[in-house]
Amino acid sequence: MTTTEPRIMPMGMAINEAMDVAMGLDEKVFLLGEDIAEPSGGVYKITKGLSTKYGTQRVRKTPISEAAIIGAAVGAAIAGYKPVAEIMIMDFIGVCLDQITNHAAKIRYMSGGQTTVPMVIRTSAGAGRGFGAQHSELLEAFAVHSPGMKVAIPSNPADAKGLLISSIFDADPVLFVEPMLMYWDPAYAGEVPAGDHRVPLGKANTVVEGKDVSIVSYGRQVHTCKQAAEALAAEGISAEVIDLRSIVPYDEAAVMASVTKTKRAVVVHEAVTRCGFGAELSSRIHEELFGTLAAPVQRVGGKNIPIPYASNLEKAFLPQVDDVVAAVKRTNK
Amino acid sequence: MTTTEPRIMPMGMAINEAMDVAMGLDEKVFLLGEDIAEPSGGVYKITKGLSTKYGTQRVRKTPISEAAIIGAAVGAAIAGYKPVAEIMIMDFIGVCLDQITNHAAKIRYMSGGQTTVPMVIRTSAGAGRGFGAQHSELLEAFAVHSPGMKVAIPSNPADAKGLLISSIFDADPVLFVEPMLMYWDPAYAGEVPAGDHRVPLGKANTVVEGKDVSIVSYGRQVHTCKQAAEALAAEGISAEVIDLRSIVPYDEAAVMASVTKTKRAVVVHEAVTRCGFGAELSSRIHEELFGTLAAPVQRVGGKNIPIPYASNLEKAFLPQVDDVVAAVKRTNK
Amino acid sequence: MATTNRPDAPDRETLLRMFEIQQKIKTADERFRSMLTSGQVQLIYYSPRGQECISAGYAVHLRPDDYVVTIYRGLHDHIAKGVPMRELWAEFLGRGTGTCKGKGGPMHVTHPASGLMVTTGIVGAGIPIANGFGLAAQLSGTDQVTVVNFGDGAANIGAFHEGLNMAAVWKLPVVFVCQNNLYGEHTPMAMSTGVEYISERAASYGMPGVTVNGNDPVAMWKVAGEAVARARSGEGPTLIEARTYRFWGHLMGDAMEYMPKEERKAAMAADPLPAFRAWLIENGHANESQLAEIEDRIKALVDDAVDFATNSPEPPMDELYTDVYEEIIK
Amino acid sequence: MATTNRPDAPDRETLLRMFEIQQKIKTADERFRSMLTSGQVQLIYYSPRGQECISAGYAVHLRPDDYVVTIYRGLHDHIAKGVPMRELWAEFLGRGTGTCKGKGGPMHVTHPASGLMVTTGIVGAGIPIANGFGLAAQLSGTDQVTVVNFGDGAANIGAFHEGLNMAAVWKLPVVFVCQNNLYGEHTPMAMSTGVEYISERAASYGMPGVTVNGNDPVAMWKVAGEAVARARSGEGPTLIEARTYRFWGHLMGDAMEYMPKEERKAAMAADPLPAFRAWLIENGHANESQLAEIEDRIKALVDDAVDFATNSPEPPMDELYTDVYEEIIK
Ligand SMILES: Cc1ncc(C[n+]2csc(CCOP(=O)(O)OP(=O)(O)O)c2C)c(N)n1
Ligand SMILES: Cc1ncc(C[n+]2csc(CCOP(=O)(O)OP(=O)(O)O)c2C)c(N)n1
Ligand SMILES: [Mg+2]
Ligand SMILES: [Mg+2]
Repeated sequence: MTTTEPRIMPMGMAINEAMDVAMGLDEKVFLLGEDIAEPSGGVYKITKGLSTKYGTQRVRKTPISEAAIIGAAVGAAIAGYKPVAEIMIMDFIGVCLDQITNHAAKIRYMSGGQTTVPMVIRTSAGAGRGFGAQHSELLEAFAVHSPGMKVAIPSNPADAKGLLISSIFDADPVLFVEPMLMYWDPAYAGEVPAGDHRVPLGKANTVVEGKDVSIVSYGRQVHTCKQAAEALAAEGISAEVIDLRSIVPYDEAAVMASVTKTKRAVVVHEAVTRCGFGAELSSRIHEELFGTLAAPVQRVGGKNIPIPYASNLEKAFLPQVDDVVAAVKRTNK
Repeated sequence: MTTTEPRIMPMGMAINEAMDVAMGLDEKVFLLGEDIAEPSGGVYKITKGLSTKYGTQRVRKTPISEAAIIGAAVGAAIAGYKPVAEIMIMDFIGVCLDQITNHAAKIRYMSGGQTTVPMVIRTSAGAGRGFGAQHSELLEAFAVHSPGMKVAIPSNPADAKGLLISSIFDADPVLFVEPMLMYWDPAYAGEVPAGDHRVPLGKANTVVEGKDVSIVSYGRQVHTCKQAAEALAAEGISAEVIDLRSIVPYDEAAVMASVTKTKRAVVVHEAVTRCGFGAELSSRIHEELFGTLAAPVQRVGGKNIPIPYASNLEKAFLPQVDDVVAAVKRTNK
Repeated sequence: MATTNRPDAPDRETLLRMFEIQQKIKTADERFRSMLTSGQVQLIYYSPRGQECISAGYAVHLRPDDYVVTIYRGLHDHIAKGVPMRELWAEFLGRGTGTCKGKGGPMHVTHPASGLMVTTGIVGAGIPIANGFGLAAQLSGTDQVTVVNFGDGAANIGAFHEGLNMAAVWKLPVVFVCQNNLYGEHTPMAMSTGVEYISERAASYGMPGVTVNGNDPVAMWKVAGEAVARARSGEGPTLIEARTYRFWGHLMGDAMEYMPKEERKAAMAADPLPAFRAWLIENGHANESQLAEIEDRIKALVDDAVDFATNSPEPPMDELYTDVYEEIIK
Repeated sequence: MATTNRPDAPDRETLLRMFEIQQKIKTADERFRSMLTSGQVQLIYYSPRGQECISAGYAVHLRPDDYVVTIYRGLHDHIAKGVPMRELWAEFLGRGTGTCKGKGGPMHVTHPASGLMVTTGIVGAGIPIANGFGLAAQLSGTDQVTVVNFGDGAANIGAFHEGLNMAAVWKLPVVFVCQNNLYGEHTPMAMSTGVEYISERAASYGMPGVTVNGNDPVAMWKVAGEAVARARSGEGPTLIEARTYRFWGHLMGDAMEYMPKEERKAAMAADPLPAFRAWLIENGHANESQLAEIEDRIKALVDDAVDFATNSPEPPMDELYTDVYEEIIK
């Protein structure tokens, strides 16, 4: 056995590697999206090199036609391919939501299982970059509310790779949300297993163990929660932090086991709080564990406003470490 | 004072009357949508007669171009008009959601309040008609999750009229959801005040008073809840039924007051349960009244599936009286 | 245009196949309407009556492994592509024996075994999806062709534009068949469309476009044949605008106040199917008894399908949660 | 086309106004880029440098009460329509003194007082909204004109198609200005668009369409003048394709690997603004010192705006929940 250097890389590279691995494993995997081919390799460089390696038939630049992009992926998926369609920024799904919710999501059911739509929609998302109200939203709730869609949101490079490969080979359409701020920031880099590394959908990861409160999150906010857990530890509160990794399906058993143990829960995400996935999760926890809970489940999410441009307001929109700490304390009153 | 016959009419006629009144009151009100002009007066006859009365400039038939319909309404609203745009069936909002969530909803905020978008999007919705997966959905949660949008859903003809006139004259964009099964069914007909009858947004209506449990709903399901309340009364359970009438804004004070009294709550709607507005409501009630509640809030909603065509399955998708009764009983265990 | 030497007119066998397809559509349609009128069944029904020539005209050029995508007004396309009559009827009636186990219904008929891949209820949405089938064929290097059907009204929605442009840029093997029946629901085409012929829009994408009398079986056959051959040989997509008429308005129960009475009367008087029948006999392609034999056979086929469907049970309740995902997620 | 007797060339005053607008755009753009490069400010910035002629060419035909809609790459349109420099800079820098109190940012600059109604970050989305302004003018019986700007890439999205068709069918007073800079983000137009000239697409809607050299101020002025006059006189919309080039790629920081070096070099060498300046002098419309005076005045204007913006505070925190609805709803 040879020892190798740990493979530390940013999330953007891990996502690139996931597509590379999947394309190498299965000829039916192909990519389509705006600007994804060389020379640029995508506006965020996530598909860098892939069109050179696999050709422009399998790494296809498209017109700015999101409905046509998703539609082409739907048709090709039914015909036996495993398309990975990119919607450059999540806020743009409004122009193609029909193809996602009425078609990708429903076709298996409407056909009585005769046709399936094994495709992935990759999209980048997130505030904190000064992009304003139309380039910053997390809209995973739209897909969560659309039966037939699966939804994954990684919080670290290894999961990004493992979840994306699993999503590509999943039999159902998956909305794969990539927290844009994590793409190339070395602060979010991490070790990534080589080769065909898979992380199953629906399997949560307990990133911090604790006994006093369960903080349930996904995506970039997992880091906010970890920092909150550290701050709380300094005050003698032991928080458990659960990274859901995928929210449809989500690991309900892991959540309920943790909350059964801690009797307190806080759910955290970046999306607007009102009718976000946190509402669903909070409801489920109350429904299952009402008698066990020592306090109501607290939600921490984006404010119920369009995302402001000015950086002070944008920051106030986003869930902060202090907000999570405060929410935990509300469960301890 | 002369006595007059009570004005009993179906909801479709009340909605027609609302537009008639609003157009009569204010020249800036105009309608646009597919097939809404004479001779047909809309595929569901909701705009019958209006183009004859107000002309085809103010009652405008459009191409099948939902994004262009909503966009035109947005621009005209900013320019000082009060457009009422029709999206024939709610499931079609996927083709124009960008105009709703990224534009109608956000423009007031993005402009720092300089431009406002006082428009209404009327749309018909609901399962139970054998229309299948793409013509039956309630998707109000998309708008609830989009700050800047208001959302109203009437449960009876008088409210339909009163809420619609209020929505048309509201300063903000309102998604106005019309339960299609109630349009012309005499079973849902009711008395409707003449003239400029308004029902404010954000003011709930307690349709059945009770003391043992609060059933909170809106739209056609209010009737399901009333029937459930009757069935429960027969078993000695006194249920209060609250009709929210609008869900953004919603009458949180009324909900909390009722649940404070009854200590038990069930929230009911037709939309898919997962990440529906019921999740938000359930979370809010737990957050506010955890210590008061005798049992966890129960949700009754559409099943988490695309809407099936076969009538036995379609019926199983929909919340039934029995489901509400069972949910109430779960709060009494 | 396609370079192969293509015959100028369909041979006798093809003509009879076209007749048979049209007759099947007519017979099935009439039965649906009579059962609806008599209250034997209740369903939302978009009659394709008047448009049969179009489906027959393209379908005879297709192989079973070619793909068809269509819309809510799709019965003629379903039948033309060979969806079995029994399962088709059962699906329309929401029975567990339907093509989609009754879960899809008439607006979502799917039968991959016969190449009927998607029926959508969303105007225009099938167009981008058809590109996906075309792309799959192109990537696989097969010569499968995809035909996607839609109405004149659909030519004004964004998906039409995006889909045709993408197909042209990628030279996809797709035939876009705009079944122009002059109305979108209750609105005449001229009130909603900035151009007189939908086929003119093909130029916006650098794609050939052609308008054809969709009620003329031979003309339709010819135009469709050229487009299918173009697609099959890798030369790219074509937009066909087939002009026709819907005899029964938008959907059953439509009062049709918005259709001038004279216009409808004239269209029904020029019913293309009896005309085609007479033409076949006049031109010696078939005699009366041969056609009568086909008609009888089809009547029996539809009788059998109605029987099968009406005697089939609703889907079992445990179908509620299956087919949402591969695994059950509640 | 418009029936009024229109002059063939702009008069001296108009030429100088155009020069002034272009110079403002250039000066503001250069300052943004230098402040970004030096790290004085951090923001996402889409330079319009190279495209100034287009905005100047249509803006001089507009009244303050005419409407303009534009996109993320909108600085040139904002300035041309007369958005005040101070508030514009403050908005770009996210300050409370900005046009939108810093809540919108560069992608959403709005200033109704000068007729800059909507800036959108969603490709194509401004087109249907512009129709709404046109419709308002039509309904009110005013002769206000709406100009909506978008790129070549936007011509492939559904909203373009739906919007142009609706404008044509309703004869709306809207001028559609496609600023064709040959790229959509990193993709050359030819790779994404089935037609060589975007203006050809006008025929799909029965609308006049014209391609113009967007770098030629007089040509642009002429074409825009005709389109604005058509709109103003109730004759309906026009599609103008103005060919141009983005000197700085899609956004600041763009490595521009996808733009052939020679192509960009040639475009920058043919920079339309110095060429226009020289032309003005050669043709006796102005002398060197007059133009230098304008340039100095503009430099001072931009200096002042930078000063104002950088010294302005961020918006107060209580702006967080205002302007979501008329009333506060948390
Ligand atoms: C996106 C969308 N908008 C509106 C509708 C409602 N609708 C159903 S059919 C139809 C008319 C379509 O007309 P056309 O494309 O000409 O097809 P036809 O029905 O005439 O065959 C409309 C508006 C829909 N199904 N989808
Ligand atoms: C619907 C949508 N899709 C994708 C994007 C991302 N995007 C922003 S600008 C742009 C390119 C637009 O090109 P073009 O229309 O030519 O305008 P230009 O930037 O060249 O001025 C793209 C793809 C977006 N903003 N909106
Ligand atoms: Mg039609
Ligand atoms: Mg461009």
